Amino acid sequence: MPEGFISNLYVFVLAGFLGFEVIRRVSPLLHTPLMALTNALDAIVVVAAIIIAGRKGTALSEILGAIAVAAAFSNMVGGFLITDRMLRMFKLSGRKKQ
Amino acid sequence: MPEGFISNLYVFVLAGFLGFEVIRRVSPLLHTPLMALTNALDAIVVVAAIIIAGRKGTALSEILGAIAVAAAFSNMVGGFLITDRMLRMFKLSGRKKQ
Amino acid sequence: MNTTMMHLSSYQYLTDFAYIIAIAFFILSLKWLSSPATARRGVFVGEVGAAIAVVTTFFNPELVQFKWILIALLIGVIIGIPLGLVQMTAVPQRTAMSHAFGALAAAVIGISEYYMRIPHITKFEMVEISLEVIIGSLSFTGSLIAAGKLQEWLPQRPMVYKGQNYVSFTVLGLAVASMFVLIFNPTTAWFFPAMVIISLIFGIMLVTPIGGADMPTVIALLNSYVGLTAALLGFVLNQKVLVVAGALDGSSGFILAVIMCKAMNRSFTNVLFGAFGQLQVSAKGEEEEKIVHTASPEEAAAILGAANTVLVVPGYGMAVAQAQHKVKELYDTLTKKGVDVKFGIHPVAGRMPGHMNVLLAEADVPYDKLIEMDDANGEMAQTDVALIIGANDVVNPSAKTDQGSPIYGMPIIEVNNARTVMVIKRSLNPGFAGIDNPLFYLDNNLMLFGDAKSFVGNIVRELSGAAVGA
Amino acid sequence: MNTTMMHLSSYQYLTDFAYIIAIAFFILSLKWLSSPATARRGVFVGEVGAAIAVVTTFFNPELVQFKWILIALLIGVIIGIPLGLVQMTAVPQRTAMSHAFGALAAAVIGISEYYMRIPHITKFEMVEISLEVIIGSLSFTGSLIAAGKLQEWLPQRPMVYKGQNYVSFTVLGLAVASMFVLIFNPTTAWFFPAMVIISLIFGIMLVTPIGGADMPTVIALLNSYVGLTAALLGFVLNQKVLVVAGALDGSSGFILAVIMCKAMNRSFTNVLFGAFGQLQVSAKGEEEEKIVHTASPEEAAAILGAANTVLVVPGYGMAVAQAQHKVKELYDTLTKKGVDVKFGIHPVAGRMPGHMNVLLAEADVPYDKLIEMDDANGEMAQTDVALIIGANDVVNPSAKTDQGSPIYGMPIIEVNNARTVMVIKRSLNPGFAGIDNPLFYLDNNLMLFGDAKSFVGNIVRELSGAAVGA
Ligand SMILES: NC(=O)c1ccc[n+]([C@@H]2O[C@H](COP(=O)([O-])OP(=O)(O)OC[C@H]3O[C@@H](n4cnc5c(N)ncnc54)[C@H](OP(=O)(O)O)[C@@H]3O)[C@@H](O)[C@H]2O)c1
Ligand SMILES: NC(=O)c1ccc[n+]([C@@H]2O[C@H](COP(=O)([O-])OP(=O)(O)OC[C@H]3O[C@@H](n4cnc5c(N)ncnc54)[C@H](OP(=O)(O)O)[C@@H]3O)[C@@H](O)[C@H]2O)c1
Repeated sequence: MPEGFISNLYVFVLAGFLGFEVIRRVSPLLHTPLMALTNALDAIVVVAAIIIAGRKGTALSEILGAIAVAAAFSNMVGGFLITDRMLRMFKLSGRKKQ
Repeated sequence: MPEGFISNLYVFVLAGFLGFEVIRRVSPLLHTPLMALTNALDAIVVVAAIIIAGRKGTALSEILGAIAVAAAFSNMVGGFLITDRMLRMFKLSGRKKQ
Repeated sequence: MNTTMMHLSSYQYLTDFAYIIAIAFFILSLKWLSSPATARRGVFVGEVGAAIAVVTTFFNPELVQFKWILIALLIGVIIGIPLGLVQMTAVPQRTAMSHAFGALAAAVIGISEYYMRIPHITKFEMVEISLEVIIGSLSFTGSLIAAGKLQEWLPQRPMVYKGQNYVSFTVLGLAVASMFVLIFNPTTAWFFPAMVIISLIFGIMLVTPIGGADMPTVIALLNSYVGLTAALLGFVLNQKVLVVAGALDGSSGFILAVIMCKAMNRSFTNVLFGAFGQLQVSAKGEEEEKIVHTASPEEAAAILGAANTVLVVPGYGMAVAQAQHKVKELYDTLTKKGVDVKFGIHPVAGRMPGHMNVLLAEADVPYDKLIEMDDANGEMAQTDVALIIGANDVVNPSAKTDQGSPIYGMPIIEVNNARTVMVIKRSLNPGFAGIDNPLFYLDNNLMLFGDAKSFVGNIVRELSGAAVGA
Repeated sequence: MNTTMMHLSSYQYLTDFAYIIAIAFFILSLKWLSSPATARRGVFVGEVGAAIAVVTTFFNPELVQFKWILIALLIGVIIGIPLGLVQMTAVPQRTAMSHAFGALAAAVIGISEYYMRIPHITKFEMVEISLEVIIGSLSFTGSLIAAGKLQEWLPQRPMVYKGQNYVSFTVLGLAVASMFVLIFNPTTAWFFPAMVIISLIFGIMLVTPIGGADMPTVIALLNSYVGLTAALLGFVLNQKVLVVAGALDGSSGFILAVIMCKAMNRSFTNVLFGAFGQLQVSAKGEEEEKIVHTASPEEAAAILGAANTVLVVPGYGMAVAQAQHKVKELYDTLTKKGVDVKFGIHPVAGRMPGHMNVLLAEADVPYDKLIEMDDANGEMAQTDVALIIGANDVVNPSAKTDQGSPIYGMPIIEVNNARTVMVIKRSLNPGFAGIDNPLFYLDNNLMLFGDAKSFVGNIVRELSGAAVGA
């Protein structure tokens, strides 16, 4: 088995449980921003893409890497942007304050 | 840094967050059994103790290992036992059923 | 050489710590999203986490060229900003597009890793890479089709033919077969591109037959596939930050899909292979003459103005008509008159989870006035008027009463228990589920026929006119 | 040699998977503990997880002798079973003992690792091992002292002298200094045992000055230290199952300690270094003649029998008097008469979190009758009689009204808002916080002086006698 497989499995199991616990608590009010935000967070694959694109490799790997960087980074930028835009719209009524 | 340190750190951070999320939801009704159960689960150090006690080593390490096995295993046995005893006592009133 | 090694290893610790911090920030980000009060802080902390991870990566000593990276990042910004600025009504297709991008990024990295590693690739690595590339590729094309349907570039209706499921699964079988060939002979080179292409085709075949209205569930499922792909990529590259982010993303999509299915009282299998909305055997046999009461904007305005408590139940029609701003005007006018107005939000009202909340928030309706289905039902007996705006299935009482109905068992907002019910829609036509709604024929129900935006506008004019006149 | 290697590596995969399954089961176990309906399933799945992990470990090819292991396991069973069968009233000291065992196990493994690894030990390993051994050792002796205080083998009162905190921290400083010596010269051998002994002494010094009544918070904190020790041991041994179990245990102890501190409106620092309950500057200056109303068991029985709704608020006195079974009889008698009886449970009533719940559950009071503080306060206005049984601080209204009170700001069960209040205790003496309770002098309050068990017994007899007589 490749290096780190078991520790990756631990991490996967724990993060899966954690995601389940945390996301179950997200208010249904915010399910649309939730989808946008998890998209932006998932775009962290850009860090792997940067290395593929920039390290010594074949022309193919550089091109594929650059495609991955562009695709992932557009998700990161767009995802955070739209999440924040949506959340800015949620306001309390004048009377109540939290 | 020793082997696995970083992956252990990942695991620690994730398990810490997860513990926080899960335990925060435990009903105050069950805080006493909770203490007993986490004690029993923590007694999983017995698996490390077994190896220390049983592998080729010095007399010191065998003795220390055996002490650790006895201490941890008594926690495991006693902890599960008392948790179950306590939980068996919690009953609903006749009328309601869940 | 030795200095590079040193350089590499101390850099390695730096990244490891930076990535762990990023992950902790990501988790906090999702935790803080649990309530609107802390949600923006959540986005901020997520951005900081992502920035830390990206910036640290730039100092990786393995990087030998930056030109392509910078150009690609620039392209990412150029695509990303418009994708972040789309109209709220375009959010479903935007989400589908971002799944496509996410899947694309993960899939091409997997492909590149394959070509970097052959011929020295273990069986185990080959399994990981193949699974990653198969799921990534099918999610890519599947998401594109979903986006196309939602944008109405592709036909929304389910497109099915006989034996379709068999054909689809044969195609998937081919992809898996290629994987097995590759595991034992990783260098039988054309099998790899074949596997990729077959997976791309399978993604198209998976989503095309599903009706446009089922796309939200499909998108949530694709979301979980994209997360799974990222996590698998983390296994391939031994990058735990990807494993965690992928697992979080994947569980999010999965949970949303489960919530939607539960709220529709349907199973995953039924959504994916049921071609819902296609063969509606509507029980039109017993077509009796049913009486429908209607009302004009003036009458509706009078009824609303006289009420103490009003529950507005918005649905897909409000989104289609872009009526949310007019609805906000109605809310303001009634509130000023001392009427207590609340909005009852069904979990699957509209065409994506949280759809109504976002639209109403966009129109500045305060979010503490948006209440969930169960709370709305609890207050129904004290509700004078339930005003349904472009909703249909989510208030269909046959979900409670008619065992034969395809939506039987789906939880609904029980507006029929309010004193008076008014329904704004253009006709008696069915909604998404394609079934008749007995609510429309109840004695305490008034139909307000018309486009949601203009009808609500007319009510507001009447109410304000009356106020000015008075 | 090669076969052993093979053997080792395939065994390694087996354990890794077994431990991951164990961890998943542990997490489910804690998740299911969230409600009484699923809690026993939680214990079962935890047991299965632990069994899987332990059994798998037995097949470790590194193991060369089993005799000591089996003897030690047997000793573990012999000690563990009685520890699992203690009386419910002895649970606090039992918990302290099990922390001591947990800390002992982790500490001695750390010590053994040190002697196995020297002289080939890196600085980093030395840091890990030293921290593990220091925290484990101080938790061991600290927990023993806590157990001794709770069992009343040691004096319960806080034992303090001037400058104590300085002395304690000097001792801790010595332990840390030994650690630094060891990091740079791991083989300066006597420094290691010195560090262990100093840590053991520090544990004693840490807990001895704290009053017996503060032990529950101390126990919860020690719980989190024990968890931390196990997690650190996981780092030392590169055993992720220990890291996870330790982190879960540690966060549990920490959360319970936070809950207790919040419910007492005190800080960690105050609990650990405040020597609470020692210097009570009771504001007895303005000693005016206050009127106390009392009542006999007959009168109390008549009032209870005439009530529609009764809220029982149990406290530490019920535990001391072992009155829970009599309380259950009272519950049965009143319920049979048609009186609605509920129990209002304050989060820190008694001397450990959940104390009252366990005692009442032991006496077969159904748990849906046990309601939390906030719910109890919500229903207080509709409560005819609030019957306080051996509680004091948790119903002290000066927490709400008297800014100068040491418990000011602590949330309480506001029994003073019930129509009639009755308090069973032996005298007007203060409770844990050592302060006077203005509740006792209110006009709607009746003191029922006597031991909780016998007084409740008398009420029950009166009520049944009356029933038989009628
Ligand atoms: N939210 C989700 O995540 C999600 C996901 C998957 C599926 N779904 C499904 O989508 C449905 C949502 O229910 P719903 O009640 O919101 O919508 P619906 O049942 O689809 O009904 C929408 C109604 O709006 C009316 N309408 C359309 N355009 C209008 C306009 N311009 N002005 C006024 N009315 C207009 C239509 O009637 P006329 O044609 O007569 O005007 C239609 O009956 C459910 O069946 C749900 O299961 C939702
Ligand atoms: N639960 C926890 O986790 C925890 C942790 C740390 C600290 N604490 C503290 O402990 C206190 C708990 O409050 P509490 O109201 O439960 O208890 P309390 O304030 O300590 O009062 C208990 C009362 O019970 C009475 N009592 C003792 N023996 C009795 C007997 N045999 N029969 C009848 N009455 C008897 C005593 O009065 P007489 O002497 O007049 O009979 C005493 O005033 C709080 O101050 C809390 O902060 C709790």
